[in-house]
Amino acid sequence: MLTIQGLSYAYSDRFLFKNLSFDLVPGELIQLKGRNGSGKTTLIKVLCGILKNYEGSISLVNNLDSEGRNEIFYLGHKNALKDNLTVLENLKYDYRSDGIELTRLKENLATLGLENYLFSKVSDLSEGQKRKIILSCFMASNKSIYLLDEPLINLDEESKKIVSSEIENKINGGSSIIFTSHEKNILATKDINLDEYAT
Amino acid sequence: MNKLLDAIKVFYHKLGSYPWFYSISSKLLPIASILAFLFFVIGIIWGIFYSPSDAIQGDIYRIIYMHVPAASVAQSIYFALAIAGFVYVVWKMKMAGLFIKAMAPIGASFTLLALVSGAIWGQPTWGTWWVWDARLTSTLVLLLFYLAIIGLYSSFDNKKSADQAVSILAMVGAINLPIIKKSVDWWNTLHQPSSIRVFEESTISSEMLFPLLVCILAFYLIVFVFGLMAMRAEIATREMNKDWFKKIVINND
Amino acid sequence: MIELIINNHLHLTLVSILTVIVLLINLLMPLIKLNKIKKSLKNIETT
Amino acid sequence: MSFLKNFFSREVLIYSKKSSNVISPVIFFLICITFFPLAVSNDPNELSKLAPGLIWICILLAGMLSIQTIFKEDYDDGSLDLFYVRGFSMLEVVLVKIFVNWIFTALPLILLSCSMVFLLYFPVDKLFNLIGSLFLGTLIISFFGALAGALSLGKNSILASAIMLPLSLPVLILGSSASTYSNENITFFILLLSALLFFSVPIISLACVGAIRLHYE
Repeated sequence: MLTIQGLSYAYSDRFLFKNLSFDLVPGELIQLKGRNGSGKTTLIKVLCGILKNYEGSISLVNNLDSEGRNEIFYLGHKNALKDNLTVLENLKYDYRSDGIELTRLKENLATLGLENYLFSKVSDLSEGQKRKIILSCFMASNKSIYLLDEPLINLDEESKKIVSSEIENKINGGSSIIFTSHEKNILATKDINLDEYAT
Repeated sequence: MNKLLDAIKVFYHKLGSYPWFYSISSKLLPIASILAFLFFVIGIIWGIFYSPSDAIQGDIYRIIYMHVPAASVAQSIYFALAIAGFVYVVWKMKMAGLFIKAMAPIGASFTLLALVSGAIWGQPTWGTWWVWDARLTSTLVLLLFYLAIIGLYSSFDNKKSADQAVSILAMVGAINLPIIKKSVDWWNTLHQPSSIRVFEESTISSEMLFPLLVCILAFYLIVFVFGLMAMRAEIATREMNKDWFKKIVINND
Repeated sequence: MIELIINNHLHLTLVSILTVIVLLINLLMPLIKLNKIKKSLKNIETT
Repeated sequence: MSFLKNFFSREVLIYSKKSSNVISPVIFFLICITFFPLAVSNDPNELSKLAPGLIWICILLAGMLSIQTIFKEDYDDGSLDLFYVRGFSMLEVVLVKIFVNWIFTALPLILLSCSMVFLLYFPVDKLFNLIGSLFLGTLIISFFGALAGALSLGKNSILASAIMLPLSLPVLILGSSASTYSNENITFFILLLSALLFFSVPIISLACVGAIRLHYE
């Protein structure tokens, strides 16, 4: 359960958005919309704790453990994968996939069609394939809050379907997801258009 | 005449393909390694135990049977790298890029061997382990060129641009090395270290020369064998996900 | 035997030990690398 | 404690896979050293007088190369964002990264400077002092390099070396004078160097954490 009150974020004395308030209830899928530069990515970074100098309050309440931090799964634009390591080595040391045993990760990689790339270097893979490595971490993890920045970008149709169905399972499973995307997503229970909050 | 041309073209095309090279090298390796081992043992034993001892230096000069072959192998590997670099840049043959990557560490280790054995040999004759004379300095620079190639290769992520960069460096290095050698020689005549007599090989007698030639041949054979093995290892790393390599790995062991 | 080597053949033995070390390193590195790859490929096939 | 161990093995794996981070300081150090005999003079007793200073200058310049490799790669590919999301204490991250960077770039140089006994005719009885002061000095230099790298994450790298070199001037002075004394007396300079190290470790690592935070405003 995430409640946000009066959140505003200034970037070099220009307010990206001002007093934004909404609640994130378990089992809810919020789509962030807005034209480029309206602060969608910034909002996601603020919510997950990367950017700290915002005004207003963000509270992670009740069912999250005291730490609260590792209940959030963040999927950013940047892949955070090490190019000169192999896929398996990346998964072993990636902090999005710790606590998940390797067999589940391998299953997800197989469903996304990466089963025979386990030992190849990440630098040899295409952007889409790198994206799939992280998405397999996403599919295998069970956190309560997911903050996804353009999750379906660079993906082929078939993988898009797999990931969307996975998002749906997570929603039904009680976790809540905020994601940014340009195309309309029918599953979204609530839309937030950041242009309304722009100054 | 054009039949000959086709044969060359076929051979050239085959030389470039990894599976063909991998199977040929697995047949070639046993014979070459036995031959290399034989020559090495004969040359070393003949040189160290049976050739006459030098009038001036006694038995110390026997280091020549390891120092000179190592130095000559180090030099020729570098020029082989330069030729492979040229072949890669002009004809884009990926086997040449792989050759550079595989041979560079071998060249570096033999240059290091030549350097250290030269220093050990220099100690009794010159009184100090190291003298900044022309040959040793240019061998040190050669070692740095090898390390530069190894370092440059590993700083690239994708193999193709790594091969490209490394072949350019190998070619440029090969052009510079004689220039460096000449300038170091010229510098050496200026800074003639007065207190140390620069060691010049006196005309070597024939009983000493034959074992030396055998040793040099042995070292070249050894480098050939090591090169084959290094290239096979490099082919394995590059072709790990390809089916032809998996078939080989599965069915033959 | 050892004294014989130490007092007048020290440098020769030093160099030959060094040569053997360099040859061994160059011999073993590719073999280890090749076996590591073969082993990793094999356990992909078996899982 | 398990985070530190896990993070340490992650860093070691990343560094070991990219051998150019290890090789370039080595090449740079050796080339710097060979410049002096070629340019100045190759007379043994003159070189042995210059040796301590030369070694320290080359170690300092070689330390400059590794400034970029400490934080830049993780900043560019987004791993730093993950550390913030997972709430790791950046102090631990910074300390581990600097230490691993020291192991892979500075330690080979210290071993290499033992060979200066031959190349630069460095007097053997002073070797122990040299190695001791190098251990302390390179650690301090790595910390200053990390701070310079953290401050100039996005910017060009000339700025970073312009930050790091003035900071490590005292290290150069203390280090080179420490290694001119023979082994028996652990001199005043080595004590000063270790004092500087214990002084700079906490302060510089906190400054690094702040500097990285700067890039997340």
